[in-house]
Amino acid sequence: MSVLKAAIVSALKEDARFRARHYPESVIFCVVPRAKFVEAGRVLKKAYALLAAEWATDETPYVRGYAIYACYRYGSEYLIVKSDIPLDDPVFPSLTKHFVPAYRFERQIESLMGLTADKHPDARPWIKFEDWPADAWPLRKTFDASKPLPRVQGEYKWARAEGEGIYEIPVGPVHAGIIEPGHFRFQAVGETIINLEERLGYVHKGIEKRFEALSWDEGARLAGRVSGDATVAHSLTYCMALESMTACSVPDRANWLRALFLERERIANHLGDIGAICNDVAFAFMLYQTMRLKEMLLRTNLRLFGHRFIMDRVLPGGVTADIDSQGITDILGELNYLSQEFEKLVVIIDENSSLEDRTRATGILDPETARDLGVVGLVARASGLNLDCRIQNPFPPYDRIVVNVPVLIAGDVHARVWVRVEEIRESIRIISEILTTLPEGDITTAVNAPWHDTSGFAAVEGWRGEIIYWLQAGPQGEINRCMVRDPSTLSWLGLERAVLGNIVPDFPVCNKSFNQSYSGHDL
Amino acid sequence: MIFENERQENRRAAFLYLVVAHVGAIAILLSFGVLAGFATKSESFLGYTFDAMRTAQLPIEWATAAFFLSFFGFAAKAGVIPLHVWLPEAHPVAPSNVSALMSGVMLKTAIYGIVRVTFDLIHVFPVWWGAIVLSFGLISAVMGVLYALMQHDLKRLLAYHSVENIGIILIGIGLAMIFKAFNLPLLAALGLIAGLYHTMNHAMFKGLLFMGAGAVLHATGERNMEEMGGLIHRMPWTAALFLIGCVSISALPPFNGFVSEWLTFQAFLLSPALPSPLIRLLIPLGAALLALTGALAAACFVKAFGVTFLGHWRGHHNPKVHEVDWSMRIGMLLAALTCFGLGILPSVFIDWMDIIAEQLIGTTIASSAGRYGWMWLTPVSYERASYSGFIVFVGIILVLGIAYALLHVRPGTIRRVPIWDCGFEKINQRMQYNATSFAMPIRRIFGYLFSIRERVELAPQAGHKAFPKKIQYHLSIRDRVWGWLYKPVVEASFWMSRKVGKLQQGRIQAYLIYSFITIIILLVFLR
Amino acid sequence: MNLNPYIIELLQVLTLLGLAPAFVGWVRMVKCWAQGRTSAGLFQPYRDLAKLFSKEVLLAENASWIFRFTPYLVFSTAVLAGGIIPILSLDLPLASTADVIVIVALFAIARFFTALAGMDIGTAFGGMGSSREMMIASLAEPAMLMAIFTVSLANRSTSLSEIIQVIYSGQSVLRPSLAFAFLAFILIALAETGRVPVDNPATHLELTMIHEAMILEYSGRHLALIEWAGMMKLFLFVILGIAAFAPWGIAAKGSLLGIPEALVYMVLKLGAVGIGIVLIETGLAKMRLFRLTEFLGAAFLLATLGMLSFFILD
Amino acid sequence: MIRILHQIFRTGIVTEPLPQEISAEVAAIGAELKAEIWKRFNRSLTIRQVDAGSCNGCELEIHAMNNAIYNCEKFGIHFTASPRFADVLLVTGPVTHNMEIALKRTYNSTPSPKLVVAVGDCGCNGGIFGETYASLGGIDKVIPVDFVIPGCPPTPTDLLRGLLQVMDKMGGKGRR
Repeated sequence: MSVLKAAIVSALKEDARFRARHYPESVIFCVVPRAKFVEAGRVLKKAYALLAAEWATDETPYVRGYAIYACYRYGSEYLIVKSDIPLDDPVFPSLTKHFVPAYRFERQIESLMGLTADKHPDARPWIKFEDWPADAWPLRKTFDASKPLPRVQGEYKWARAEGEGIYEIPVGPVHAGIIEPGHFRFQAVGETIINLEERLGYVHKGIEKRFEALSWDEGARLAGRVSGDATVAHSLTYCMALESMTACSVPDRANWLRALFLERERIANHLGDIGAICNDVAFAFMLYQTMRLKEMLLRTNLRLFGHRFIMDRVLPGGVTADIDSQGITDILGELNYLSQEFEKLVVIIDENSSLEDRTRATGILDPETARDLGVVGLVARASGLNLDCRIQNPFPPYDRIVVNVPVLIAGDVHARVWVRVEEIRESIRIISEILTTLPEGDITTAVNAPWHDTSGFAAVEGWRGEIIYWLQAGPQGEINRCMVRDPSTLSWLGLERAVLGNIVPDFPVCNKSFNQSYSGHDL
Repeated sequence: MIFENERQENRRAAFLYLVVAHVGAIAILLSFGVLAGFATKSESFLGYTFDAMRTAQLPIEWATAAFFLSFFGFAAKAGVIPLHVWLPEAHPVAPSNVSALMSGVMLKTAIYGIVRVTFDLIHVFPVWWGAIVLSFGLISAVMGVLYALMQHDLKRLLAYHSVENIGIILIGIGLAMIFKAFNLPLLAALGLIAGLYHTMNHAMFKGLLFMGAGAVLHATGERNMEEMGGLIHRMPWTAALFLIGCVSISALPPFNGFVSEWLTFQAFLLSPALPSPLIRLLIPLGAALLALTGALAAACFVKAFGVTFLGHWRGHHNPKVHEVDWSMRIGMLLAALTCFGLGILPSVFIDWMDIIAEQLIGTTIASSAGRYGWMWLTPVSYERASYSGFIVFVGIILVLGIAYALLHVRPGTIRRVPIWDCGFEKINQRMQYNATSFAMPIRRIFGYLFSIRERVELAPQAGHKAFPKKIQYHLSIRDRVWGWLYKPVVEASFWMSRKVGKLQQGRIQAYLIYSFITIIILLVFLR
Repeated sequence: MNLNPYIIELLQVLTLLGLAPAFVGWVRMVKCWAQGRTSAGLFQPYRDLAKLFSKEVLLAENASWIFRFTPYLVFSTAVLAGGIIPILSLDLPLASTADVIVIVALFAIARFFTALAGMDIGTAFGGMGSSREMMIASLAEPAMLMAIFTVSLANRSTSLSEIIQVIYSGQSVLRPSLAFAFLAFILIALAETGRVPVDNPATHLELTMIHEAMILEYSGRHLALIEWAGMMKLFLFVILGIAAFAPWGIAAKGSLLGIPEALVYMVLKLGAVGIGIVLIETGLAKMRLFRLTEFLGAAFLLATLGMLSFFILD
Repeated sequence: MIRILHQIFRTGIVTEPLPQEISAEVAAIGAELKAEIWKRFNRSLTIRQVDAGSCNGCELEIHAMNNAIYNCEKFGIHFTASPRFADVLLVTGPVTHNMEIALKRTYNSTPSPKLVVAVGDCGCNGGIFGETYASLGGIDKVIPVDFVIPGCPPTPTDLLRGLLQVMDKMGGKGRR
């Protein structure tokens, strides 16, 4: 029996009911009474589990009221705890005391689903801005999403530093570069950052609500646009969650192609990031070099798979782009060139002391804080946390590929650059492996509509980190709820901590080294 | 000084001022005593007249004693570091017109005293006196401006700038002393004129600035710059005139501060001829520190003007601010005009001042300085260096006018819009730079000269420091001189008085023993 | 009356106004090549300026006269400095108006007012830029003066024309102090003109900007004037360095015919300096803000060392 | 440094000429621009990019437009930090409810003459995000749009071509 399940069973005894109709079956699903929700969290915390996601559903179509879910992760195990919440008392107990990342999850649940987090220390809405009507809870079934929202008067209470010489820097939402919108509020004295408070939600497009109005197939397209730079990973996760619900067995070739797309996306983004980080410290030479290599990859994508970001090429049941032997030769040749060029650039990065001076000891997220905040993906791996779904929760074809992810302990910008460097090397190797062992066969298969009241879960390692989708089918087999958890949701928290004590002009490079998605967070 | 004596700090400042003034006065009197004593040899005492003292033939030890006593005394009055502590305490609490007067006249009497004692009464002295004066000048200049940068009380800031300016004046005088001791009268005259010119400049622009500060204080009831801002819109006259003061004191052409700084630099640059190796080390260092002072002063006055007059109102309360009345404006206007006049017509004023140089050193520089007419200032020769504040001024105005005219041939539209705020509409007064923040980079660079304590306290919100509800920031900056020099003295005197208190046991025997011991000691040493 | 000097003076100012954008265009061009791409050409800065002059001016609601006055002042100080620094010829009627100290002070006025303009609107960015600029200036300006002093001491004058004349007449010898001063000058020139590794003229990040943070609120002709003045400042610093350390080729006094030759020399030197700037900017990342202390401190130390070695060795 | 120089010379100039075939035609929404003043904008176009709610796919391609291969700088197009410096607002969308005010303020902070170019399918009509409580749809719902460059996301070639057509429409004929 798995560690987490054992912990739950021994602590909650009969209160925990393990339920079927949740897929894949490797993910443990248990229902506990609302009063025991926090107790379950406490027990799991003692078992060293991390909170991966927390969300709420409106299950009124099933005449069940609301429900609160928490997904925990420990090693290769996922465990989801659910508690039902009656319609007339929309309150759930807060996990914030035990799990820091619950802080924002719960504010978001409160803002968008209208369930009150009991004992949550911060009642301010999240994503829902102060000018929304207080009773606008878009994720509730009773909410009419097609009408624009009216604006009301309201005020957001910022954390405020007091003392002599404190001033505030409001940055954004319209940032100076070509970046997504978000607001950062610094409390600073001169150049020293005393506190940073993020205020996101500017690109809230109502994606989770939008899913409920779309068919399952259209959902894959929307998932591909949750965060454009991770389009493959998002649509892949969506598809995997859906496929697990419908017991669809994806052809093996499709799995391998999906991995190919995923790794190409990873290389392209990491290349861009390395260049952009260097550019933020005015080492523009590197930006143009890495962007040249990135462009090469994107053009090959366009030529072979029909889209520069391979958008909409991963659909439920398989993929829609195949590769022939010529294409394989092309990619292998390209990788060879890429690898050579990249290694030359790595040497330059490594030897440039002025660059190293800027990146070392800048924006440190120490391992302890990183674990507390539950950051994921490359941010976690730069801070000593060995988290990677490709290894810990290997979905096909990673169960047949050896993945060596780099883990560094320093947690500074330099470490985050270096994790990217190592990941590019590793991805180049993985792609070669994929292309040499690519099995023959179909690339797509039919997907049935899911049964009503089933739910599916998938976690995929995108280039930023673990992406989680959780799907629930409605009574008519439609999408009742689609929970999207981009890695940004967790890792944004890390940025607030990492910049403390740094100076204001170092913030951009810290931010770029995290490079979290605003769109993926705001949804 | 004890004008608004209901407040504790006023009384403390007044007390401090009294102590320093008294100690200084005693030192000066002692110095005059030495001088007069040697002048007349007690049999035909002529009194404490300068004529008498001038004739004194002092042995070098006594001359040194007399010089340093008077230098100490006058330095205490002028606020030379480390005797400056009373100055920033006294100025802010004094009424502004008194402050203006204090910096205009009282500090200048001290300079007069130093010049008088050195050049006139003693008139023959070794090089190292000059080096000492120069060193004190340099320390005062740099430390003064650095301390000023840390202030956010407008009048305190100006008071620390007096320390800086006294330093600059002493640099000129010190140079003059060095040159005189090396028997280079022309250069000595240049140094002296530079110092005296700066004395005059300082009286003008510091008077102007104190009047401006007074006007601001009058209008807003605030001395703390962190509570001000945007006054340029409500006090346009004061702002413009205060700006002239700022530009002048920051040594920017075409105003007067630049002229004296330029002359001092020229004096520095003419010193490679000096034969002493020590001086050869001191001179480049001195030039470097003077340059640093000028640049820091500019930073300080960008801060002072920028925080006080520009941006938005920062204060919590919102007083009805209005422009000051005409009498105050005229006062400032006159000072500003003088600053301007001193800036663009230096050769005219130097001509007037030359009599001092002639009397004290025996040479004038006016003939060379004004050789090419009133527009040009050529302290030594045309080839070495020349400056025309007038042409610089006219040139700037001319180009500015032409550019303006050319650009306004076509009617261009100007649209008033909200501040660009990154699209975030809820901007408040906290979202602008303030004085403490402005000085922070410099505070960090020169932090080792101060004792700075910074502390951040977080009141956690979710039981985790990631989500602070309240953050409290504390910053304290202390004058190190206080800790190094005065605190030990204060503590020692307290210790002494406690000990002495113990001696006072009220028993007659004890007192008899004390007097007995005293008499024995006196007998032993004074046989 | 000999009109030649006045013609030369006029030529100088026109050269400054005309060539400064081209020099910036050249630097950008070389930089583009170093980044593996084609450039917009030498004349792109002219196009940008021309466009800005025809655009509407937006003023923040609380902008005071200082904000509007500053662009003109900054522009005119740059032009005036151009009339004093020998660009083409030594025959300048304005040359004796101001010596190097005054030129440094002229740049200081421009900076003083730019910093004030940055604080005028009352945004966090403007003040931040002003604070950083004044911090850098307070370290760079003394170093600049010291470097200049060393040159003046070596040539016994603070007037640039005189310095060049002394160098021309062969009285000047190569001294170790001049080497120190030259090194210091390079560091300072990078700082004063806002180039990498001190500031990044191409950055888009308002939190890291120094010079641009102060002028974020400018638009239209105001912005054009400030940009143009910035280009002239870069140009003048290069010319100043050339005049103080390598003036060869400049037209001597009384020679109108030497001007074309001087122009050719100047263009060649500028071309070389442009390449040098690009090499530095390509090879280095921008320094962390408080590393600048060490950078400028090194410049200050070098310059003081230069002056010290002059006093001690010569 | 030697390595950097070596890399520079090995790389050479990689900028490519813009392909002549037009895959996406820029659609003009506003009136024809014939004013004399626009001629000055030929070969000098300063762009302020505003993300009004995109998925960041369009941003990636706008970034790519800056790379050495497309090199929009060659045409005098460059991106700027402050809308005060800008001639063109390059807006990606859909406009979200939360970004509406910020977008309007940016528009208001841009000196005229100015143009608004909407980028991407979402910028044209809201795309897959549609018009909901949170997404207001196309950019023209909030500020007047002069041109749109469709695509999901439009490729850098489309973007560049679109911007060059915008320059053409504004007046003089520039060199390609």
